[in-house]
Amino acid sequence: MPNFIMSYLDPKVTVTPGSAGNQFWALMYVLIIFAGVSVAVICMNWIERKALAHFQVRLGPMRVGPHGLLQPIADAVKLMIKEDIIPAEADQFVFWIAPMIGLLAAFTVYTVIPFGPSEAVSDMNIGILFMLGVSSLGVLGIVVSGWASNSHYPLIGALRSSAQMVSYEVAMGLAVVSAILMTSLNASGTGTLSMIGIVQAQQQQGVWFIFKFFPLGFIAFVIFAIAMVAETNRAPFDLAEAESELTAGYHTEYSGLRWSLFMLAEYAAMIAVSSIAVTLWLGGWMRPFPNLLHAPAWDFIFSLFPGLTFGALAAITFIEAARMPTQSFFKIQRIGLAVFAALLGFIALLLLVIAVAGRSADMSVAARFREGIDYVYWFVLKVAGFMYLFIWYRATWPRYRFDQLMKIGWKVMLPISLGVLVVTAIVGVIFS
Amino acid sequence: MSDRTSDALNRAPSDVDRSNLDLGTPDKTYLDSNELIINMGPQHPATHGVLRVILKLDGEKVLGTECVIGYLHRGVEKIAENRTYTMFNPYVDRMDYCAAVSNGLGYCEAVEKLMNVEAPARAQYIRVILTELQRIASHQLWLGTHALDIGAMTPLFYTFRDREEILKIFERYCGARLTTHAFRIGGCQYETYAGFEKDVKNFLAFFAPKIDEYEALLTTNRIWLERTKNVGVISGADCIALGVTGPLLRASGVKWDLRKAQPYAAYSEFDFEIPTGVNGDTYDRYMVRMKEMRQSMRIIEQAVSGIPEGPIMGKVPKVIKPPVGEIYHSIEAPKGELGYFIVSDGSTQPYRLRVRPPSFVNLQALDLMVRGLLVADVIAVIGTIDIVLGEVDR
Amino acid sequence: MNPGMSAGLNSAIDAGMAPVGTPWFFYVLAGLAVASGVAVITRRNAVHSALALIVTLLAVAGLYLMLYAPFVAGVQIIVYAGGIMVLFLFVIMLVNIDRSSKERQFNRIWPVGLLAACALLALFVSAIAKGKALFPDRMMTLPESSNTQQIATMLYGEAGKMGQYTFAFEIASLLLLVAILGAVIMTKKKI
Amino acid sequence: MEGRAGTPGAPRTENRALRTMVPITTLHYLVVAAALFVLGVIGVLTRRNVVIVLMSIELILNAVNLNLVAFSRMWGNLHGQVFAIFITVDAAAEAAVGLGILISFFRNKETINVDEIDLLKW
Repeated sequence: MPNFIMSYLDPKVTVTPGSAGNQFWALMYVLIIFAGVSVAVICMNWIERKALAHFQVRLGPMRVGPHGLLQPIADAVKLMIKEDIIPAEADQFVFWIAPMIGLLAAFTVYTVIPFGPSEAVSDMNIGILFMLGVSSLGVLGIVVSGWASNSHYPLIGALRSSAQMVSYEVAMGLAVVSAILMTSLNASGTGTLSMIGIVQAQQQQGVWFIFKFFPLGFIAFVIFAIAMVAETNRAPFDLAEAESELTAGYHTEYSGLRWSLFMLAEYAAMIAVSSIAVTLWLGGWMRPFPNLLHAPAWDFIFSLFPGLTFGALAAITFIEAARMPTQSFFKIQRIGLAVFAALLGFIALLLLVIAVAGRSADMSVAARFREGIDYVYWFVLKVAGFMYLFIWYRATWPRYRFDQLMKIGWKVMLPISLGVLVVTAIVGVIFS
Repeated sequence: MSDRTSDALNRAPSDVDRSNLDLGTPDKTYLDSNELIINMGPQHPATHGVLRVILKLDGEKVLGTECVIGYLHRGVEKIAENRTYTMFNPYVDRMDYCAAVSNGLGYCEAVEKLMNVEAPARAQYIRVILTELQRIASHQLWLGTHALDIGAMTPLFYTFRDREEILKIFERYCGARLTTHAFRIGGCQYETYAGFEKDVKNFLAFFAPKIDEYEALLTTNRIWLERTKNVGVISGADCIALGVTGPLLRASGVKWDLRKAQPYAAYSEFDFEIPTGVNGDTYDRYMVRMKEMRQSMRIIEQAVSGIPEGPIMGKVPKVIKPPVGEIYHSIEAPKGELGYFIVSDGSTQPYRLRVRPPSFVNLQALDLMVRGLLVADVIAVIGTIDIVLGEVDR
Repeated sequence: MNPGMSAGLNSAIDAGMAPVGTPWFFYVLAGLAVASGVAVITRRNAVHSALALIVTLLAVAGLYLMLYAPFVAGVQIIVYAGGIMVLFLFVIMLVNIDRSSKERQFNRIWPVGLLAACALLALFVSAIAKGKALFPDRMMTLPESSNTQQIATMLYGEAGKMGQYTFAFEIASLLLLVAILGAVIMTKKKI
Repeated sequence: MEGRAGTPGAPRTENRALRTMVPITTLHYLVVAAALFVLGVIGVLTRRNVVIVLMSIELILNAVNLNLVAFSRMWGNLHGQVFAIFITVDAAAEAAVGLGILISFFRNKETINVDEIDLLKW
């Protein structure tokens, strides 16, 4: 095997491929993350429709594949086949580039997000700054798409949603600053902007930042959680596509594949922003109580979780397959579901085997593999929690009016985040 | 576009005539007037049917509105003049199609009063039960669509699931769900089917916790409060001046409900309260309607348990020829006071039949309530007035 | 350049600067910056030139990364591309002046302007050509990993000692405050 | 095309391709900055649309920033970079005020051509 592939694989290297200067593995990580996010977006699409349906006392998609499992694929194919209409005298180039900007902004954030101490594309030492900068580029995609559609309502919708994103970006930035402030409360007195550094700071201080100086970390976290919902135009702040007012906001004139790019960008931005919240406040890839229960026995128990979760999923799918009606036309769906259950069961088995094999303390490949899986599992579990919150918000909350939304952004969130920042600083100086 | 702004826009700026600009005073009209006149409807997702509202906006604030109606005008009152009294009965259900039973009750009672015939007690009890069930169904439909306009998607599915139970009872009783044609002049057409009382009792038991579900979802919902408190405020005096009736009037603090003020059917035999609001905003109207649903359940309970035996049809001749004269009779429909003014010339067909629909009158209050609010509130206010275009246009 | 792995490499490369990544990155970014710079001043439509300016800003941010200035690159992306350009696009759309793109874009005396600019360019080139000897070829090492911390110490000082630029930094925030007030007062119709 | 960074200390004889390419010096950055500066000046002098003029000024400020950071890299200290941040702050303030003037002017005169703005008092 050529040197540059193997050089990164030996266990002694504990640096992300980007900072190890290994372009090949950096590319590998980019592809893995891109595929991972796409699969996550597809699952998110299905889960959102089903969960929203069950909130609203209905079944959600049931017809395309067993329990609507093939519905996202059907949607994707439909959107690809659908005609891609460009409105008359719209600005072709700008109309085409707008979703690209949105998508670019949503996905470049992932180069910075740490799934593990070395499982990130690159560990920039300005990680958070890069993240804030790129997420502010997303606004441009929306503004330009509104303008390029060359009609009245999308323009107003675009201006509204970009004004909303810009004002909540300020509150979000300040909440992030108070989290970074907490990283600097160590012996050396200098914090770090790099995302991996932040999680390691939480590890050293032995507390997730959401629980540090209890009310303060939590308030900053809540402000970030609200700002991130507004940043991605979701749930109570989804004013841009408020049907009852401005038809469908900035992406009214888009159709077919171009429209699906906007949806992909929205979901990717949701996952990106919640993974930043997880990294900053919920201790990124750390499993719960890493310092409290760090005996190897506990490590082993916690490393069984991935296998158990997949096992549970496999069991549920298998029961559903058994409970499906037995008429002839359901046969294919039953088989399909059973195969899916078998696949999940196989993954569960694989994870359990790795967990058991990796128990040996030496730095064998299995142990490194098991650690990697644990990191990614706990990270993804926390992000999934946030995703469910997004859906829950959408089911229960009515929509804010635009002026209320701006009032909250500037008059409530900004002062509180400033206050939290100042108080955290004071408390930090006193205690360290 | 108002002429001033439109011609200024399409004239190329380089040849802007400077004549009106004597150098001393800047042309004020440009500075502050960017009034916009936009059209909401008739095909707008939030105008509950084919209502067209012309909004005069200053930026986002509403300066004034003008409702254009008539898109659903079918000339029901003219048709009535060449239909016999019994033939016209089904037309009445098509006016306020969300509360068809109440329309039928109003019409039948008006004709009975004209002929001074009294429906038997059992028929009156059946009429009260069905009308109150219809009131709950109409309020459910209002809550679902109103919450959806303001952005809450979930109540719509809860309310429609529960409304289904009421429609099942109607279907078992008179064969139709929406345009029920449940009553006849002089009483009821159909005897109650075998399990009628049991079904109604089951519904009451089923619905009691459900209404708490709606309240749990919305009443203390921060964003719901923010979107409804102090929105579309109208005072009691303005309501009376505009002739506004029903939940709008009661939410502004005026305790006026025809079921208590001018008791008809068997309402005098039941005890129930009339919920009223305090400051007449969208939230109070929401609370008034929710309490009304609870009161309707109380009425139904008393009516079902006390339903008397006896005939269901009064002594009414086969061909109805009311004596010469005119009559105005009004009942408390879910949206407000629904009145029938019938002039009879002794023949089998009414000389003139005028309907006073509550939605039509309540819609006048839209302009007063919406002035100074934002566009998003116009939708919330239209929802809270609870208009049905079939009744507005007739 | 990965300081972590091979700190010694710097001394190995004596002549010239070891830019991050390979030299052809520089040519790509520089070419992109100049090309979109030309697009900014030649496009008829204001939104197109705004997009071109965004491309220029991002290209220059890339150049900063090559010059071991990640913090300045981050600030550039946030403040310039994310903030100021959104402001520009807002104004272009609010004031919907694309209607004016139908008229003449360049004023009548554009040759004079061009001439003056070429004279300026000649001046620059001669200055660079003559001064080539002035620039020392040895490049001091600039640790990339602690760039942010060092800027922070220069701006805010450390351990009680006032930094060199702390006073200037406070005045900059004052400048921003004045700018905000000015912009608000000018654009609000009714104060 | 990785090679170079991964081989600590070894003389870089085997990367023949890189040796011929002139390593990037500060002069390269000065040339690029000068080009951007000149483009900005052309934009300011020749364009009639005020927004494009403001954007050209942004170009000029960017060129200055690039120069500062290049010199900061050359001298190995961070004064240049700190100053670049100050210039970015100033550019933001200047853009806000410039666009403020533009909006209030457009609302009066319906035009944003530099030639039309010829009244000292509107």
